[in-house]
Amino acid sequence: MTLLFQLLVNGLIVGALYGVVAMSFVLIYKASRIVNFAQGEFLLIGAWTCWWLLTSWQLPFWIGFPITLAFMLAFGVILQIVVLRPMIGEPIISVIMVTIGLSIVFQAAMKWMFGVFAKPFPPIFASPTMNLFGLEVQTVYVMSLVISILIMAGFGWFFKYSRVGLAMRATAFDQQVAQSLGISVRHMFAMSWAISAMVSAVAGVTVGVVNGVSSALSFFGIKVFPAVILGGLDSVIGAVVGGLIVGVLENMAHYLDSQWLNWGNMYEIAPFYVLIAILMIKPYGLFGTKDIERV
Amino acid sequence: MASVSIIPSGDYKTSYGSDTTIFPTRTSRNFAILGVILLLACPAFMDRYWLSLLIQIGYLGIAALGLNILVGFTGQISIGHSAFFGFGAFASAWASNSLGVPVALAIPLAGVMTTLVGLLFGMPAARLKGLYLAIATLAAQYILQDFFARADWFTGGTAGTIAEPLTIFGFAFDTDERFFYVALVALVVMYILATNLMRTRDGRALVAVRDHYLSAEIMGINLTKYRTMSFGISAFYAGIGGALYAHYLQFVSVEGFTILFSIQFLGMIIIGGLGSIMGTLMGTAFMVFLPEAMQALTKLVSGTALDTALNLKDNIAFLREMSIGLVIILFLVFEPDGLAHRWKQIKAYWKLYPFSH
Amino acid sequence: DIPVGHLADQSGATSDVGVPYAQGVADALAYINSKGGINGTKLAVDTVDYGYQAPRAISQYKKWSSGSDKIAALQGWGTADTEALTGFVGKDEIPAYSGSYSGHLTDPTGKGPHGSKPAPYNFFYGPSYSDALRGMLMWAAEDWKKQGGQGKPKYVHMGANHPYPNAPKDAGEQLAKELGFDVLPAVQFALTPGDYTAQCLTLKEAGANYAYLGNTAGSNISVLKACQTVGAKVQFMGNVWGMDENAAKAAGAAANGVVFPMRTAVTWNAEVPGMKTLKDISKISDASGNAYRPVHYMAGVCTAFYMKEAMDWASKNGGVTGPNIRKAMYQKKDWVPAGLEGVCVPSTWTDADHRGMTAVNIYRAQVTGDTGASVADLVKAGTIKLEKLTTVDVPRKPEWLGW
Amino acid sequence: MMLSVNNIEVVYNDVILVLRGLSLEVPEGEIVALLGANGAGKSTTLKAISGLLKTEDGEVTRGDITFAGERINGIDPDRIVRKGIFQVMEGRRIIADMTCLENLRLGAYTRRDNGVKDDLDMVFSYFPRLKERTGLAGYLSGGEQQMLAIGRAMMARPKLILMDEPSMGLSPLMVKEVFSIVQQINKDLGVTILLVEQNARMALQAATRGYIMENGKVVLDGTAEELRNNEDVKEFYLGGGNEERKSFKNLKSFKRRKRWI
Amino acid sequence: MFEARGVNLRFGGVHALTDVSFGIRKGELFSIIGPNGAGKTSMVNCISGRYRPTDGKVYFKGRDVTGMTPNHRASLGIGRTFQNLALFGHMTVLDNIMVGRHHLLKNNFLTGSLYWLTGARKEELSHRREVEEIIDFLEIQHVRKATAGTLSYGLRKRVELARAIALKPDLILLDEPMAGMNLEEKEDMARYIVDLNEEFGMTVVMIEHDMGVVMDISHRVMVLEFGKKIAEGKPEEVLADPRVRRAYLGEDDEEEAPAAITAVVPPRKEVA
Ligand SMILES: Nc1ncnc2c1ncn2[C@@H]1O[C@H](COP(=O)(O)OP(=O)(O)OP(=O)(O)O)[C@@H](O)[C@H]1O
Ligand SMILES: Nc1ncnc2c1ncn2[C@@H]1O[C@H](COP(=O)(O)OP(=O)(O)OP(=O)(O)O)[C@@H](O)[C@H]1O
Ligand SMILES: [Mg+2]
Ligand SMILES: [Mg+2]
Repeated sequence: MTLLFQLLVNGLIVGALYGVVAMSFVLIYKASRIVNFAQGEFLLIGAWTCWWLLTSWQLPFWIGFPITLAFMLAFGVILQIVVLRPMIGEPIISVIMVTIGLSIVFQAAMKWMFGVFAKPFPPIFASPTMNLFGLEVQTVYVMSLVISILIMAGFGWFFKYSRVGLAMRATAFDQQVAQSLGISVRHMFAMSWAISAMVSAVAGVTVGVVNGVSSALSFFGIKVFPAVILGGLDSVIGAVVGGLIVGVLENMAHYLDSQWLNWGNMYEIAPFYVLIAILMIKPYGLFGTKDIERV
Repeated sequence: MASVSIIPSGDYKTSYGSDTTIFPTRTSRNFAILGVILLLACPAFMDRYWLSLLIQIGYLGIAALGLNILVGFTGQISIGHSAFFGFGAFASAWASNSLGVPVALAIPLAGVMTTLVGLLFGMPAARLKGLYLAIATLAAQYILQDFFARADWFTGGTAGTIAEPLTIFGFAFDTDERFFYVALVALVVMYILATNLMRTRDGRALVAVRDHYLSAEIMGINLTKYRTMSFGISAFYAGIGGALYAHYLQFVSVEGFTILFSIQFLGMIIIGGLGSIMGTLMGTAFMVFLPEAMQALTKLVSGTALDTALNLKDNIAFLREMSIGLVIILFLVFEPDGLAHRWKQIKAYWKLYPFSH
Repeated sequence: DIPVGHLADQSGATSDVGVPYAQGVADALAYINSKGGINGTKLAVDTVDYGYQAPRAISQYKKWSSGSDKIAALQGWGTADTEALTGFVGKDEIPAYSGSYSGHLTDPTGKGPHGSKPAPYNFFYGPSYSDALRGMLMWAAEDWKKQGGQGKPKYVHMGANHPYPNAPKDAGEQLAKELGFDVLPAVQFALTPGDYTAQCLTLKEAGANYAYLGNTAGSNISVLKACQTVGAKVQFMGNVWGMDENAAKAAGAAANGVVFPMRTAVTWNAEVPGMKTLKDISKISDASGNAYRPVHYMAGVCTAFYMKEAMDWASKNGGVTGPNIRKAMYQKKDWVPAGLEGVCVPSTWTDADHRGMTAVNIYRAQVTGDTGASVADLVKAGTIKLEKLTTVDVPRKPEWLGW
Repeated sequence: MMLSVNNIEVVYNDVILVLRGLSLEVPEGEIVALLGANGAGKSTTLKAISGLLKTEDGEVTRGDITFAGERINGIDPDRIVRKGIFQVMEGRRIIADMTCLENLRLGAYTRRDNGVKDDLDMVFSYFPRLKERTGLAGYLSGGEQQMLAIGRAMMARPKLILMDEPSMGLSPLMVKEVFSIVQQINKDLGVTILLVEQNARMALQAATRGYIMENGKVVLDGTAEELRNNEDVKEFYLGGGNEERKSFKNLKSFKRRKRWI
Repeated sequence: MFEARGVNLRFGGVHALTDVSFGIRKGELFSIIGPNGAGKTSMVNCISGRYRPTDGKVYFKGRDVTGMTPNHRASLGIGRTFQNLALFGHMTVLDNIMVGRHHLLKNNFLTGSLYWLTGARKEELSHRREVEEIIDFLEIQHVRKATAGTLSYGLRKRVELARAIALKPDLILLDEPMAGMNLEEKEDMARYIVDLNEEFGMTVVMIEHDMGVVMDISHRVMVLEFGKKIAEGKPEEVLADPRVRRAYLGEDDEEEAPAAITAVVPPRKEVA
């Protein structure tokens, strides 16, 4: 029983992390209908940047981390200007392919710059782990949990009520119409990429602190797809809920597996089975907006 | 009124039959035939390296065509294509190893088996659209990969399985020179089948579903049927491609069929041109040649002044990877509609030359 | 010239170990050339990074194996590509030295009791994954007694459901049973870093004592760290690719105490006669001579030198062709390439048994303190220490051939 | 002159020439009607002005467009909106997955003043139906969507509105309403309007000037008065010359087509 | 031919249709008119199967088709066009129209792929011939090979009509076929519709806002307002109905439009 409970807690904590990454997908999707396959590399870039600031510059975490976020903001804007701007108005799928190209480039560039070996983060918190409901968890997970809740609340408001949030949604719906309303599609895209890159960096640093930074970290990008879809592609809250569900699901599946099934990798596969099941009941995920079907 | 159709001038069709041929003009038809003849002669003057690349284009091109039917023609994105490709590979090996089916029959049989799997995983297509469906296919990718690693009886488990070379009447197609013909024939046949499909009823229905599924339904098209069917057809092509791959390499291992491979398939059709049959082939060739070209290029760079100036040495591999990514990006920035589109424009340009407007 | 193909993973998924290994191979081959090559004939080495993508490896292989400058031998790398090329190298008679140590590659005739595909032209230097695990299990059984453990020790196999981690799974579990272990159901974790707290919690709950980590370093580190956090007290046993100086640095204190097999007899700072040659080889790519070379580099050098000696023999006995190189590999018993005494472990190949080495050197990683500095400094300061525990002689049982 | 289009040429996809030297002028404070057959290039003209051609792979290859003395071709559409030109696109193009209110608020996206709230009330007083529909705009009926599209343009408070077939799909009552609103916007808010219409009768009643285009060129222009009295226009755009309107039922199966060129 | 009995349609709180009953006789040209948002399109959607009534039943050729899928209804002989264009944008005009033949064609993915061997070619060509006749009839020969998405609005409407005709329907539903057309084109369209009705013998249901057209060509007219049927009958009777005049046309005759304009515009608030 305690094992089950500990797994549950762990699921929630890891799920919150998935939620953060999922949110960064949703941000870009909401403004541009693009699924960013380079999201995992964003995590990686954020993690390496922070690592570099902390080790080479010996900055304390509370300075290095904000600088990382600022850098990622700028990075998102620049990336948008250089690569994605020329793609405005082009078929979405081509843009998605471009993000795949970007992921190849970044993956190689990161290895070039930082090498192929995993590198540990210097110790950040006075106590690297803390006890949460009887489970020892990494302090940094708790930090990301708090940050993700803040971010989620912020974006929930942003898309519902702010002028720019509305404009982003309009851009996603139809770029031509958005332009006709005086919305600068470029600005919207730049903004969404910048914010998304920043949010990814939070996740990247978290994972990096726990496991050390290495290129393989970018795998997170694909790993959270089920979470994104479960919640609904265009729902910020959905992303977080989806992340939590996947996190808990993984852990529960593992419990089931280790206690009775002995399949071995239920924790990896179960989210996908559940994903299909949920989608069959709710084709737009739990919180996604339905397409309007009218003739 | 401005007519927007670009039909070669001086090309008047006298019957509807001649207006629905695969090749719009006699010249293009002759060129195609000439091309095939040239290809037939390839083994005579090409070394194994080039042949192996062409063979790769062959089996990958068949599978990619399947994906294009699904994504390009029916508008359903799949990021699980390599799993179907893998299923075809295992199925064919299994049929010939365990059931004793001759390889020549095992290949189409594998196609049919993969079709069934495709139909199974295509079932969500009845309800899901767009990226939701895409991620459901991602689930198919992982579920199938897991199956490959587990189903010892079928795949040999994680150890993998061997596949016998294709033998017809005692003649084994076990070298690149010989297998080249197998790949070529399969490619031509599969492409002709697809071309025919797309100009007849069910092919049109698939495209109609993509362009406007609501009105397609009102035109009498059964959405569920066609959405699922498209998965079946796509899986069939993947299965055939995979089976050819198995009997070419003569060994199949789970490791080969990852999501990265699926994404490469997507790359082939996007770069080639969604919804274009010949574009698929061009895109496949692009994706096969690109790493090779970059490899050759880096070879040239290494040891030169540039190398020492940039202090590449150990890092040239990364430079190459980056340039592969960059070429894809640049390509799409300049030609987002794919090679087929560019090809069409070039043709249109020359047709209308010097009156390019 | 003698054309030699060298497949390396410098940019792909396994580059963390692929880079030092490939560097070892490349430096050794360059060194051989600088010393006059094979009886005066230079090696024409073509090093190609295939990014751990099997199709690229295959097309590259086709390039090498066709035309007039067909390679005489291949220095290969990973599981997928080695498997895929096995049939081809057999047919083309090109000896392939790989970094994939799957047991079934050790059966050149395919007549072994486990009926794997014959792999007459595949060689590797080091114990097979299975033999290495057998060795560690034998050590573990001893260790359990020494620690005064009560009852049956519990053993668990961990890793992804992939060919590479799975290669020694059955062999290990079977031997564990024979040795009196209680074999728990295998625990899986993906090949990528992630959160493996759940796995560690169940290990803890099940009370596992010895666990084999079948994956590569990246994901192993995640497991080590997670288990440290939740306080699972398990003796981890890594595999050849799963633990090295870099992994110990990345995992920090979590790597402390992990045991793992090593292919060479010593690590970089050891004082054995062969180290002199090795230091010279290292200067090929590091003129300063200060670089610290991890274990994989040394294994790469040994692998290249076994090929070199075989070529030496072949050039004197009918020419440097594939079949001759293969034959050359069978000429000596318990041999170490000249100049690498004390570094490479004596090995023996026969035309019926490609288990070059069955003596398993077992090391333990010791990590004390912060691992922020460079590997060289950490090793010098003694923060990271790879300490030899013992050498276990795994019996060369015929029924274990190809398994 | 508020807007003048000088001899422009528009090409789609680098090959399809649609406008072939079109010129027109819109004086400040007036309503100018642009009439023409299907496919003549009316919508293309408007998109050329508002800069929206780019997203359709179209390009102005010759000539220039000036707004308030400033050359605006080649400028991004969002900047053109900021300069005070707002296009109501053909086919309504409302944002289906937002509510009416959100659509209207987006209309005012470029505005920074705080009159937005008052203007919302103004739009709702013109179109009370929109206030009642609180669901997503995508579920509105065709006519309701048209109202929303016009309301959205009003929210932007532009200097010049380009309207592409505002009466399309509206009931006769609504058509009258829309035209009166168009006139009112023009009169009260002083907005200049370039109106593309098929309903020539209404358009020429509301407008002060008119252009008739065919095949990418202007073939006839003049004050609304002149055009209303032009025989050809009467016959082909207003229906019937001097005699009674002919019945749709009894049309001959062959027809003479009017082409100016 | 067709009958609706007590059809109700609700979307959440919106009552798009409330208890609408009517019948259409074979060979009739039946118009539905009404203010915007009255539920005309919704009614047509109920006939073609896009919407399923929340309550009530629809019958076609004496069969209860209420629960039938749209594609099934198409094969029974219901064809339609759409208010907001719904062509297959990336297909050629020809292919668009050929899609209309879907339920009449027999070949499938197997026989189609084997084109020459299975008679698929022959079948396709014979249908192509008929499609060409429709193309001739609607005078769209010149855009036959053009991509539908690049056509101008009016032409697209015509292609839509062609596609619907290709279905060989017994009942054809036209949702505002003349919206966005100038007089000349309306005349053309009216002529096509009359021909369809009289010469091809199709029963036509048409939604249209142009009263001239409705008056001239339809046999019977139904008026909807706020989802309720408020009148049905001969065109001139219906138009004489004061409720219709008030709700739909505006009280005054359209000739005196300018006067009417000022009457209907609500008092405007002072805006800064
Ligand atoms: N995106 C495009 N690509 C290619 N051709 C186009 C495109 N848009 C319009 N055209 C062509 O340009 C011509 C003019 O189109 P436009 O839409 O401007 O006509 P219009 O006068 O607005 O007609 P309507 O009254 O039917 O709306 C048409 O022949 C059309 O086929
Ligand atoms: N799918 C739907 N979901 C919610 N509301 C809908 C839906 N379809 C229609 N409605 C509502 O039903 C009402 C009737 O719509 P309908 O489209 O039938 O009107 P209409 O008579 O065709 O009007 P118009 O002449 O403007 O096209 C409208 O108020 C519309 O908002
Ligand atoms: Mg238009
Ligand atoms: Mg309607």
